[in-house]
Amino acid sequence: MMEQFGLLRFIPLIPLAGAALNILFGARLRPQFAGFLACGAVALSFLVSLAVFWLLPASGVFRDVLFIWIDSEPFKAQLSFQADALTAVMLLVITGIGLLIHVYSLGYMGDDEGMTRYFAYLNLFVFFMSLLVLADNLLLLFVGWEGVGLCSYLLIGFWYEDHTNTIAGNKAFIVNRIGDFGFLLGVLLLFWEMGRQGVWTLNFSELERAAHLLRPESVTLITLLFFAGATGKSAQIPLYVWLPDAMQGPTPVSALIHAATMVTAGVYMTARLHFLFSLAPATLAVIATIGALTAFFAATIAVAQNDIKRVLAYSTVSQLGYMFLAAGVGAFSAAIFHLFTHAFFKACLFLGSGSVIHALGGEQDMRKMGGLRRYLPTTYWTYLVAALVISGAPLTAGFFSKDQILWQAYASPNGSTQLWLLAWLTAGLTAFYMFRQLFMVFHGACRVAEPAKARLHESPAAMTVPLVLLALGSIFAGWLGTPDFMWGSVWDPWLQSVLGVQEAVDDAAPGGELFLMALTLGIAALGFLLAFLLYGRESRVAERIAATTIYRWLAHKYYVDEIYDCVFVRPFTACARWLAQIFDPGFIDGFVNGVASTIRAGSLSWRRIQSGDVQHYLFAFLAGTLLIFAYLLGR
Amino acid sequence: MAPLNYYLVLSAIIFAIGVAGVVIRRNFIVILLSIELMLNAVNLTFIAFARYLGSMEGQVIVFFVMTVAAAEAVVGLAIIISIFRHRRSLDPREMQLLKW
Amino acid sequence: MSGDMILFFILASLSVIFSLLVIFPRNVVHSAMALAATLFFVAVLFLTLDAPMLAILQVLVYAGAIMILFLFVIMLLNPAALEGRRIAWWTLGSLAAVALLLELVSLFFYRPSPSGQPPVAAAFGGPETLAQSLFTDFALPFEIASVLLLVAIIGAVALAKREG
Amino acid sequence: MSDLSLLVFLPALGALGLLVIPRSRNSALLQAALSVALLTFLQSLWILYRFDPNLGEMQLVERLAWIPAYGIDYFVGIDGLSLFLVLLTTFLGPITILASWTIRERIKEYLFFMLLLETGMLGALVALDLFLFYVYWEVMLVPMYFLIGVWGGPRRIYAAVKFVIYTMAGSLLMLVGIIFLATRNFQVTQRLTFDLLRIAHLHLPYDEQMWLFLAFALSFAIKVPLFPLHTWLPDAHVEAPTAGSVILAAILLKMGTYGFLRFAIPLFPEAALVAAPFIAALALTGIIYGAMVAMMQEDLKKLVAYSSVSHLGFVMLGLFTFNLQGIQGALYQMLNHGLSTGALFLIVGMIYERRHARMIDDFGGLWKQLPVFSSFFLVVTLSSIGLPGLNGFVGEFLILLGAFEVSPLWAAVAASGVVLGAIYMLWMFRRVVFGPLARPENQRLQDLNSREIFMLAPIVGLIFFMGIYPQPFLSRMKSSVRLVIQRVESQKLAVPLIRGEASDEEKAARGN
Repeated sequence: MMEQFGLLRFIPLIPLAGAALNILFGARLRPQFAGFLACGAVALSFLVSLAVFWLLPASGVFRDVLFIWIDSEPFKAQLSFQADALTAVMLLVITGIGLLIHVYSLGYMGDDEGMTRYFAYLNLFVFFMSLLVLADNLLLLFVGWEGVGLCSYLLIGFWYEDHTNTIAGNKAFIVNRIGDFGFLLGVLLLFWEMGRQGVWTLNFSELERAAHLLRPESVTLITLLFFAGATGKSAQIPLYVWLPDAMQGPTPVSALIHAATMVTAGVYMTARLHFLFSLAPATLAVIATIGALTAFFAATIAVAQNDIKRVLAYSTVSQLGYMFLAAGVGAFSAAIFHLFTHAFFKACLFLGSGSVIHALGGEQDMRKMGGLRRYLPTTYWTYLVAALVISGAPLTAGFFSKDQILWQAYASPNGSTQLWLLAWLTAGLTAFYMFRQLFMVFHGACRVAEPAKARLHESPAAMTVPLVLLALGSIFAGWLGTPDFMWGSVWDPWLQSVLGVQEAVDDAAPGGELFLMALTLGIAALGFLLAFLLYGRESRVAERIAATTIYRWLAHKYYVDEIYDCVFVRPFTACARWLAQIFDPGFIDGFVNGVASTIRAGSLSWRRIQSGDVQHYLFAFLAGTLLIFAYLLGR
Repeated sequence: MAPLNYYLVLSAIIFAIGVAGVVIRRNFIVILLSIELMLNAVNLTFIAFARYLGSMEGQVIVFFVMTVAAAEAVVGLAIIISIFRHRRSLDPREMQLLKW
Repeated sequence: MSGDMILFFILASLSVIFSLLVIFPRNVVHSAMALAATLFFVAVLFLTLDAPMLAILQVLVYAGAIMILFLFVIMLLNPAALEGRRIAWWTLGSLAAVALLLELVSLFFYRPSPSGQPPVAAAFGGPETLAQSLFTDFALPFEIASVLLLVAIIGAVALAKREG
Repeated sequence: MSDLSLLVFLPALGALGLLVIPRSRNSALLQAALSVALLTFLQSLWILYRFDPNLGEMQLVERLAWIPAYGIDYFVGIDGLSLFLVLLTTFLGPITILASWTIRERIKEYLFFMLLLETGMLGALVALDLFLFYVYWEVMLVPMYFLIGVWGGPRRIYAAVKFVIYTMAGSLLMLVGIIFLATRNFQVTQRLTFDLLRIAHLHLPYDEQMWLFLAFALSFAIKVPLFPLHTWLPDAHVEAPTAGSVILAAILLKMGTYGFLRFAIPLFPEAALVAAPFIAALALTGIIYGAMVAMMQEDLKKLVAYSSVSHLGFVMLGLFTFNLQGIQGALYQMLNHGLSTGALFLIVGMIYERRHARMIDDFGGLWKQLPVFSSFFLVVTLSSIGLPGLNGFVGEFLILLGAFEVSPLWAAVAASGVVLGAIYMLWMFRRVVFGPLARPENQRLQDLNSREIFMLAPIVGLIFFMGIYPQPFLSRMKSSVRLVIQRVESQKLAVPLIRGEASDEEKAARGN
């Protein structure tokens, strides 16, 4: 059921207009005004999204066609938007959490000289992100896909005077491009494979109707290529390396882009193309495995980080791994549900850490914090709530969404015990590193150096109000999707219109799910306890652990960056350098110049006969005349 | 009356002598003189043909050749003077700027 | 051998001798004087070919005016240095000239030459007939020749003028 | 005089008009040249208005006998292949004159050559007579030679001579090819003509086609430049004055690809089909190679020059897919490259004027001092790396789409060029614009003045427009591209025969 809904286009266009106004006229306005303009734009966009959400009929789709974008028969892509249940949820996350983070930024970035630029980028991001979820075809989705990458690049390097920031930005963009390489090839392969079946389209609804025509092996290849794109955007193994570095950006950016929205684009894309992915069991297996491995792997790294934001960054990678695990076992609805809840608690965590950093005047090393609970009470309480949620404390959002994933990983036809085991261990690690962080930052003795300590203060209301709202959201958002043995899920039916009915889990006895829940709670509690023992009290154990080899490995992130540097970056640049400095000037241009200099050398020896003596020329002239006469005579 | 060929051979001899002078002598003035010699040889040919063909055109041409020769001599001598002023020499081997 | 032929051979040998005298002497003045003599003998040859007007012009303009100009220049410059003579170069040049001569002569004898001269009107080669041709058929070239002379004069003045 | 001829000769007439303005009056000269260029642009808009988008054939043709004894006509016309290249040329005309505003020495001659160059380029784009085309083709060389050789950098003579001789060496072979074609045509039809449309009807045997194709292709490939014939380009770009670099990159290089599309492919379709894999291989090598070499350049202009090698590799790849997406994409990419690389050279020129330095290491942290400059730079950089939503993406995507149909491998290799493009452009951008503003020389730089903004703003506007709404461009190209494809398609059956793979029956069938 398609319905024209002309308001859709305003969801992306209003933030775009906000960004354009700020870019074009921002220099002449007061910086504060730029912030209000940006917030206003996102607020309007949020209102329209709410309207869409409210008005969207069950299993209905809103459409809004603008114009034909590219037409090169048989290829045709329209600039048109569509909103179904999945999109509506994503829109709420993007504009809703986006609005909170915009407001938060008013406080956080209040005294930054680049505020106009900051808000322009942020609005631009909302534009691209909503474009991504509203797109009704793959190519337009790709516009949003790369567009958010651009904003991420710009915002990571927002404080451009520091090289580490801009290098991190470049890394993010380039690693994403590598993923997009796969994505783009996937689009091309899908287009021509569909075309071979007589269906020339990239439109989602048309693709869904024709998906069954594809040959199984090409579906597998197509979906694998798409997933390659997702590993870049959503920071999965092997392309996750950019996300921890991306924390160089302003903290609200980390919250919005690198936790709540952009990095989940890969999950969204997988869900959007669920009809293709579910046709490719091999791909699903790959996704599930990579998701579970990433979740576990990133969590182990997170336990040994000392930078407050890096812990959260690896935590994000880990949680994204959960989402892909869910998608990989075919539980797309669970994946989106976790995306939704994760957006709340991870945004809350990041904004909380931002509040801490703000209070400390830019300090990010947790070893130089401690005991901040007294100085930042609101931040502390919201942080505590979010940490509980992410660790899966009962009846919070994280509890419901994570348990759904664990249950599906175990019980779904695509699931397995191994996957569940990895996810289960990750749950324990999550609780451990989150509370390790909480204890290091907020409890214990205050290790803040003196001048900064005197200025410690709670953040302004513009920052605390979003924190509180997000903390509340983290608790209650999960109640939309409780297991069947409680009041059941309103979430799954809502998304069923898009994602289709989930295959019933064979062993549907609630006992199994309850048992797994208990196990998960147990390991999370264990993690909490361990964190408390090691970091919650004044003890020397932590220092001894920090000296172990394994800890050093973890702290250096298994040296993955160094390995990539040695295996890919260095050989490649060495090769490029050889081409640029030796091969091109020496061989190719050398050949060209060699031809020239050979001719030149020949000419140099021949030019000697031009003696300059006019009588020599005359003699030559005479000789020529003689020869001509001789020829005439001899004829 | 001498046959035409006699005149032609005579003019060829004078012409060849002029050519030899132009090629051999290393003195601009002698070269110029030799050129006059060659011109005269040609003039003789023209006049001989004019007589044997009974046509005035040959003589008219000779008239023009004389005009041109006068102009050539004047300009040539002026150039020689100019060169001599700069170089203090009349040897063509000294004027080799136009080589290579 | 008729008187005409004897006259021709005398004039011919004289002009060849003086031609050679143009190119051999080291002294430029001698060369110039020899050229003047050659021009004179050639003028006489013109007379034997019924070209009296041109013969007169040859003596007046050529042997007279132009040769005087040469002598003036020679005296003006008074070139002191005498050229060195290299045997090889002289031999080469002379051989080439002789070869040219031989080739030219054999070209002339390629075809049999017309013998005897056709009769011509009494006025042939006189001032009237020459003028007749010059001012009718060749009026335009005549005018151009006058321009040429003018240009040559201006050119010579410009070239020979001392700068400054 | 028809509209097209007026368009072609307007700049040349303007150039003659400049001669009467005294050389001391710099600003009058500049203003006159600018108005001529603007008039030419207006005239080209009029042509755009008169252009019938549904027609694939030549439009607005004009034919006058020029050298009737040899069947050479003054024959011009425009179609979907040349329309936008003409517009690009006239569009960049005023911008390049504005870019020359700061030139002080011999401004009169400079502007004279600039306008003459515009006539040469426009003429080559609309010429439909092979001889006329060749004349314009060579006419383009002369002003460029002087622009580089007189107003260029320290090694300008070397660069100018290399440019001219390299290009000339190729084009002489093309001249031989043109003469051969005309005589061949005369033998067959008993009519001596250099008319492209007539000669196109000539069906040549395969081996003759191949030789002629090679002659034409060499000339065009040098101009493109196709790897490995590219080494004149960095030298010429580095030494040329800003406006010269802009024209060189934006339009002169397109003459090579345009030549392939207008002459080499339609005239010798069988040969083109057989050569396609080889040319595609060279194009792909060029994409990767250009990108890798660009990455390691220290000189901004050289970097942009090598990036052109990479981008033009895309265009060549698109042309030799022989499908609608590929060729449309290639045509579109020609325009994109003209805009984005042209703008990049303008930007490098602007910074060079301020700082008299072009090395990447001389800069850093420019954003702080030059925010407007840096913002323009950013947009142009993003356009150059093909960010979706900007023009570069549309072209690259269509080319990849076309290439994928022919060979997924081609598309994969080309797509990796997209990744490399991001690497070298962003790396350069980071080193120039980001980082601390360390050097004291850079701390006194002035941001763009209104003249410079006026130069860049139209380009950036088009970059956005072409990325968001490419349809007006694509639809006008479509019919003409179709005709080219039909011509090649009609020869596709013949290709197995050439390769000796056809069965005897097929040979017999063809024989009849």
